[in-house]
Amino acid sequence: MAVTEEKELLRVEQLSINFKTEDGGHILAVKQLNLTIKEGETLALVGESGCGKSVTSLSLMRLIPKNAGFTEGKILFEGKDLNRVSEREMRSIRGNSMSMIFQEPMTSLNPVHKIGKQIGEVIYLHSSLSKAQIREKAIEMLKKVGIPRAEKIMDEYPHQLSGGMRQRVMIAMAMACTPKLLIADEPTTALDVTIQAQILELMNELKKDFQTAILLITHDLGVVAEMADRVMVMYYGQIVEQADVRTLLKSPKHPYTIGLLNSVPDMDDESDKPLVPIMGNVPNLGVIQAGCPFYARCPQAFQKCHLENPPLFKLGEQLVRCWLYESQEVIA
Amino acid sequence: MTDALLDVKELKVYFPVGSGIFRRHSHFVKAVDDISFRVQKGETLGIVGESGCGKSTMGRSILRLIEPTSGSVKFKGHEVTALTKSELRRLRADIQIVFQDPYASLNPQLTIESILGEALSTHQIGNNAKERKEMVAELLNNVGLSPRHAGRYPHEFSGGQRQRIGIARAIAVNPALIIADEPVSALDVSVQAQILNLFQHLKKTYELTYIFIAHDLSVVKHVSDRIGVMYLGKMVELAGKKQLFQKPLHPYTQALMSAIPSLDPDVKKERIILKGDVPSPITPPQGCHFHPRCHYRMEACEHVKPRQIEVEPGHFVSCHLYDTTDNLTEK
Amino acid sequence: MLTKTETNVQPAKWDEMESASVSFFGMAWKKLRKNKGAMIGGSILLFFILTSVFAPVLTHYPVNEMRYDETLKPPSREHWLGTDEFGRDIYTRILYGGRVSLLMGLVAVSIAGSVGVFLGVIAGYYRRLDLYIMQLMDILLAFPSLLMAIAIVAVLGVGLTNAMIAVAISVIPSFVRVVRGSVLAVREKEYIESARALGVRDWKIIVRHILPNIASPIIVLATLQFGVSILSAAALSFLGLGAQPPNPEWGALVFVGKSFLSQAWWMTLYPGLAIMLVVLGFNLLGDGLRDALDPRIK
Amino acid sequence: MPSYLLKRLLTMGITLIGVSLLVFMMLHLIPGDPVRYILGDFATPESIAELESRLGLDKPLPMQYLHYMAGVIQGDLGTSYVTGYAVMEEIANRFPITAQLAVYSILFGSIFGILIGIITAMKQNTILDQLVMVISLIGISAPSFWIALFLILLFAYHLGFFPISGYKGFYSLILPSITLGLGTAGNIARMTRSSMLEVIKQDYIRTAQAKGANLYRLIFQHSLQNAMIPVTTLIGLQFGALMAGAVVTETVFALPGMGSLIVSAIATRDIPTVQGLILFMAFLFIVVNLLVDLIYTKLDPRIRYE
Amino acid sequence: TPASQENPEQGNELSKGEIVVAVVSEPDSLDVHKTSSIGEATEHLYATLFERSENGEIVPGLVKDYQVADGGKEITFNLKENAVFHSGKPINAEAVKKSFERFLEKSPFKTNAGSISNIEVLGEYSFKVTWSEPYAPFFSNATSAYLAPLDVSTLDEQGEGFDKNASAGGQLQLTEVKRGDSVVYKPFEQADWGAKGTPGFSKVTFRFIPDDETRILEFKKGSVNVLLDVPFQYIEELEKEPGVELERVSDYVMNYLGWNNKLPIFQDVRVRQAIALAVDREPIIQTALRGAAQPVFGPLPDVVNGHNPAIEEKARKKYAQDKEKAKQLLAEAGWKETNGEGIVMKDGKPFSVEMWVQNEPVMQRVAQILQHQLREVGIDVRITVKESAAIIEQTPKGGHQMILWSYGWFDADILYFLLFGKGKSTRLHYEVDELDAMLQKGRIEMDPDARYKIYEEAQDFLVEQSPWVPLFVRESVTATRGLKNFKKHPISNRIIWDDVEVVE
Ligand SMILES: Nc1ncnc2c1ncn2[C@@H]1O[C@H](COP(=O)(O)OP(=O)(O)OP(=O)(O)O)[C@@H](O)[C@H]1O
Ligand SMILES: Nc1ncnc2c1ncn2[C@@H]1O[C@H](COP(=O)(O)OP(=O)(O)OP(=O)(O)O)[C@@H](O)[C@H]1O
Ligand SMILES: [Mg+2]
Ligand SMILES: [Mg+2]
Repeated sequence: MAVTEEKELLRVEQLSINFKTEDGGHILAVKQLNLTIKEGETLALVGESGCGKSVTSLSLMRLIPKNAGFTEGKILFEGKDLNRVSEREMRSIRGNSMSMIFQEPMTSLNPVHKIGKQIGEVIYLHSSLSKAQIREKAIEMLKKVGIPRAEKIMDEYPHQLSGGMRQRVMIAMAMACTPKLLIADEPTTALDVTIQAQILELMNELKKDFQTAILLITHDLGVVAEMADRVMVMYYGQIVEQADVRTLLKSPKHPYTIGLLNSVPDMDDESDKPLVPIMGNVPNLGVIQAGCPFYARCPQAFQKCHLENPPLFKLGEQLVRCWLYESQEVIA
Repeated sequence: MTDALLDVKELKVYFPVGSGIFRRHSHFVKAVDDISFRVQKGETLGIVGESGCGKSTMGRSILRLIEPTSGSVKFKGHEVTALTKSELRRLRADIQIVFQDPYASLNPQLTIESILGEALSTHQIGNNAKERKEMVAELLNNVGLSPRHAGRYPHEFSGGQRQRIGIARAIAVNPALIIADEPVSALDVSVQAQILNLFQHLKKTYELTYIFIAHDLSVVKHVSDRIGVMYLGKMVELAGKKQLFQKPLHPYTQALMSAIPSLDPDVKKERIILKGDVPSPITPPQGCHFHPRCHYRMEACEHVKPRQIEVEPGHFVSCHLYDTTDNLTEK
Repeated sequence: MLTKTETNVQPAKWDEMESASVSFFGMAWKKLRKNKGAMIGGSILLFFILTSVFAPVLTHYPVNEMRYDETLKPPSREHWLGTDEFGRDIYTRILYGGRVSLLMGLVAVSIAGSVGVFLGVIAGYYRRLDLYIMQLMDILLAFPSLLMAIAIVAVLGVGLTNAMIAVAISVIPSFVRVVRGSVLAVREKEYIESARALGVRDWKIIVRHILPNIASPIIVLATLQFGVSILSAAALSFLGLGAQPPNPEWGALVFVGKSFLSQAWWMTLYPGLAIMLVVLGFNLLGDGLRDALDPRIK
Repeated sequence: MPSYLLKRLLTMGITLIGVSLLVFMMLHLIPGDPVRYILGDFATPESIAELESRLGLDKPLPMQYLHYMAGVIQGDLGTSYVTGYAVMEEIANRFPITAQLAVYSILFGSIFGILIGIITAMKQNTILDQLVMVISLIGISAPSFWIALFLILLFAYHLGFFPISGYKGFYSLILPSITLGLGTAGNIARMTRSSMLEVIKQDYIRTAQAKGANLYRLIFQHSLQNAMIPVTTLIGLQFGALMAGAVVTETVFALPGMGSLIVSAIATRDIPTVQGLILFMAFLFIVVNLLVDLIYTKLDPRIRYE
Repeated sequence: TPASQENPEQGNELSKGEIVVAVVSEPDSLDVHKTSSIGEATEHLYATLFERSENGEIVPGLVKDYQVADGGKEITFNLKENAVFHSGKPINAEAVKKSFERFLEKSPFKTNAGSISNIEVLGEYSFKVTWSEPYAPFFSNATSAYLAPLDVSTLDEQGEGFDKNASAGGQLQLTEVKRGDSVVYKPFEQADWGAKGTPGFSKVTFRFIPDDETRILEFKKGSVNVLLDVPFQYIEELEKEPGVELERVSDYVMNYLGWNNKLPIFQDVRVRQAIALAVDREPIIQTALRGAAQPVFGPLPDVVNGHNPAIEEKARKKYAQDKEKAKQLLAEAGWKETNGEGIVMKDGKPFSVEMWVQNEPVMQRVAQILQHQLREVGIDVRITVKESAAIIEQTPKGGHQMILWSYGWFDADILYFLLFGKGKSTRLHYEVDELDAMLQKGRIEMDPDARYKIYEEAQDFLVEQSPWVPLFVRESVTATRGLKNFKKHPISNRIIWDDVEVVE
């Protein structure tokens, strides 16, 4: 393993993801993104729809279709550059030491195969267990994610399960080979709050049991507050702010993060003060422009903002991409 | 109590399961099962509940977009369920609906102008095309869009903007009541706040009454005066916002509130994690629909349907815990 | 909406789109233009449409003139595609035959399309009638289509018009199915519901909201059925039930030419090729349209 | 499930009655009177009347229909006016050939179509994809009698691999089956391709990839079964097209099947034969599509017939 | 497996002594009492009562001799004494009587036996038939298989099942019927095999191949050795093929252009003559039939009893194509002006008629040429293809205008019972008392010479009145390969099996 500080699991350097568009142009969906995850840590990636969260997570698994786009930069997982390894080796990592659960539990399971077969497959692919052992292991996993009647569920089809159950199955599948890193792409967005609470609790338990690091992608700041150790805020394919969860929620620096927090109606806030939304809309990635992508929506923007895209400035442990903090140290 | 703007009594909407030439149905989805409530002029009634509990169905059946199976809906004193087709068409200027999916709720083939223009011409608002054009411009202004966009097609707008157009269409006919069916669920947080503010703003401007449906309790809390909590076709609790949040009575409401993650990482609240999932409305549990997931389950809950009880003025709950008339042992 | 625009460099504003407004079909056309297959298909069709329209300009032979000294001549400079058993110029007959074959497809598809759309919309929108209409369609579908056409021609009499009707009737069920399916899907869309919530009348909902939104599958199907119709019409002519002599309908040309296969292959090859190319053109165009009009592929 | 089957059988009955009514009406609307046709040039008013009453054609139409249907219910499709054979017997004679033809061409069409569909979907937008798709489009676009002639000339006449015409066992059905199956293959290939491409976009394929499945598994374990669902419908519907296509193919290859019989029966106004054949073909079509629906439940567990 | 049983290369090879005849269509039924058409595949199963010699005379078949009595109302027939059915049973008076009775009960063509009132068996081989009135065409009709005796004893109780157990007296004995595919025969040794006495082949298969090209290819490939009715466009090609013999005989079916004479436009004899004058048979024969036909101008072609060369010659002179004369006659009849397209008009209406044609390529070609020729004299013809069943039904009702049709019969009585008899003129609707009287007389005149005289008169009348345009008689071309002494009867067109030999 490379000599890095305190058990670093994943290090992403200068990741850029490019998509070909229909009219022959390109979309830079992710721009020079840096990221590290330590073992056992939960890193949350927040941002609005289309800002590049899913694409980032897919690129870690190297699951972005080759014909649709290409990625640049280094993805060091346990010291290996995933952009360099063979497809075969990559396959042995997927589902094994790095696994993933998706937003849509309704469509992420194959409707024509039984649950048992789908969980069994991942075990089959990454172990040399016998059929009976695989089944046993799958049942064990189902029990672990809190599914009652696990034996029976094994022989049922996805459509016979509720959304919450399916998401548990997805988690069981992802955890079956005790991965080092679990990427969870909006795992609870499609679920009801009471079910979300169940799933979040489950994830926390599993994390403790398996010492798995989690890359949690979400747009719900409540979930972030609940789960994350560290948070990265993404906007328009870039990291705009990064800090530990407490700092970020208590003293956000970037106007976008501030706006985001002001937009959420707070349950625990008893006063009836109106929300302060961010104006305008989420920008379209196709439009190339020079300045800060948040410029048009930013209440504090000034002339420099639309001329030049700011770099990340460092305020202690907190990183902010905003000209307001120009006086601080530049790190990227 | 003054006459309510809307008075819903014992509303039931059942959907037959499976269909065929025999038309003999033994199974029904009891999407809305015996719900009663009133809405006063000028107030916002929020409705929360988990997916599939019948919120949309209830909203639609008030407008008779879905025909109610039984029950009564009185709007401004008129029985809606008894209206003829043409009377119903007139009613529709008075009650409007805003939908959840901003992508599906606008006809992709029509320009914004013709979408809004249709609303106006259907109810003979505005005397001629020119007048309507001006009205469309004004509507767009009022929902925060530029009138220059009138000639564009829906796909050229973002989700938030589309939702604004949907709202403009609803207010175009000067309704008294707007049923908003999860109008912000599909939007990003930052945009969601814009739309919520727009709703508040329009309410003042047009003196509107809302039934505001959402599954997100914090959103409902933000906009509503009173809140109804639904579970599996039933209204389990109905109370003023303050009452409900300070003193949630129904175990489900309590669980719902505790399930919402707090924005403050330091607040670790006492969480009630419910077991299991919402059961299928085709085969709802006997007795109280909530009993399989309830922490306070009693013997009676498994057999006896709870009545709606007004525990304190304006605070209704359907739970055996609060039913003092039957001699059930309290926990 | 925003205030800070005092600089001389005009910044991009995210909430205001400066591009000209394009309708759904405008976008589809853009996409279609980039679809190679569709463009090739379209060009083939355009070629045949133009050649049949301008037939009199493109040839100096009359279609039906017989020249007994010129029979069964192979392709040559005078007769590009050879002559038939009466000394008629094949090239000329194919040009004129294009009018018949293309018209035949057009009429058959128009009839089937309008009836199919009507019934499909009724079945999809007024669910009460659905069962009956679909039962009727099942009956038509269970009736082998070419046999249906043969039987209809037998009832109505042999001839071009009747062949068109026969082909049309045999194509109706596929239109009804597709239209009904699309109506069912569109009907559930919230914009239909909001039109109903506004009190818009049923027929207006159908005309303004449903029909334009099911236009894509109908157009695609119509294009594909065009090809099918031309083929069925040709098969009818092949069985002697379609176009009448001396009508140069392509199927009839192939049919006649077939009897001279070993001495005058050009009599059957070229009209057969024409049929194949046109049907191919329609299929390519249809496939392209399917991609271009598919709202999911944004 | 049993009640579903019962319901299906009932609608099947309605469809068949509908078909029978339709054929019956058509046949009686067709100009050309069977009696006149049989008696030909020697018809006299007396002989016409006599034959009409012998064939029961003098009775009112509804009576004739009811009489016919009463027979059908007892398994009697009547007797040919022209040949004097029982229609059932004729069908029994001819059905095996048409059935074999249909089955072989469906097999041919499905195997080739599905293979081509998978390959082209995998190689989407490559030269190979476009080439193969254009070839299969040609298969759809070329008139079948044209293909038949070409196949006969090349493989039977010049190369002598197969008999030219007539029924002499499996061997003699190869060319006709290819003729018929070519269009089917093209249609199935296109459907398989687009269906595969559709399935590949689905979230569960991404899930499978995330599990570490390789391409082979992705195609055969995760996509194929899902992709086959619309293809199966198409195969069912193609069956109807094949029956109709058999008319031309059987004529060209001089095969004694149902298709060629029906053409001559229509020409000779042999009402019972036409009626019987069409009813039988409709019956087959419905049964095949019922089977397809049952196969669905195997392919897609979400579909349950209650 | 099928592949090993039938080596595909040899799959089409014929077995020793086998003759395979390719035929276009399958007979409805082998039972002549039931079928409405008898073709090559059926007729050889039967031995007929009378036969036709090669020059057209009626000669004894199964009937050795006969005596006419009571002015033709009674005829006593004596059968040859050693003829047997395929079942081995003798063809005696009793058997013939039974067969006749079944014919009279079942056959749609029973009128072709005349109005028989009684059949009486006089001895083992002798029987007497009584008619209610004399019927002169009987002998001629009795040369066809319709009246041939079949073995009633092999039928079941309902008198059915002939196809399954066929037994008659012909040279070919049925061995197998494959419906829709073929009929297989073997030579019947006990039949009359002429001078040689034994058949020169061991098996005859009639294969039904509807498609022309397929039929030709089968022949060219050698899996068929007799190709009947060679499509005309293939004659030249087959002539060049080594080892192929072409047998060409004149067909007896006459093709004519007819019309509904009841319609007002055809009332004027000048119009009818003009149409006849507009027609040039030469291009029709050369182009549509590739030369394989004989033009006919008179009402009866030369194979028919009653044909008269003088009449033919007269008609040929009278109706040789003359467009000018045709136009002139039309003008005289009032069709003077022409419209913009060159169509003649009368009372402001153009001369435009619809012509019904059968769904057969050759006739469609003929129709196109006729259309072309009539247009040159200013008559507009629209071609409508109709199924023959529809034509047969609708023409008696007069639903047609013009029709391209044909008839084939050996006796001049055809002029009465199909063409011009009162109430029988189903296609032409030309019913004139004068003509009818002549034709009626011809039916009952038992003396041949007197009878032909009557028909001469009638034909003369027809030539003058021109109620139709006789066109041509086709040549029936048969291609054979690997056969010796293959011949067809010059008049009846049947294959003469007597001397045919398969060359190995
Ligand atoms: N296959 C692709 N081809 C072209 N563009 C793509 C492709 N996949 C994603 N993109 C683009 O990349 C951008 C980032 O998408 P991504 O799915 O990562 O967003 P996200 O942050 O996950 O949003 P959401 O919250 O909606 O899931 C989007 O603008 C999208 O249009
Ligand atoms: N047309 C219908 N036919 C049959 N069942 C229906 C129909 N519409 C709704 N249902 C059922 O009725 C129940 C209530 O549905 P409804 O859409 O009202 O729920 P909801 O509370 O709005 O859910 P969501 O939050 O998902 O929008 C669900 O179980 C649903 O499946
Ligand atoms: Mg995403
Ligand atoms: Mg809803």
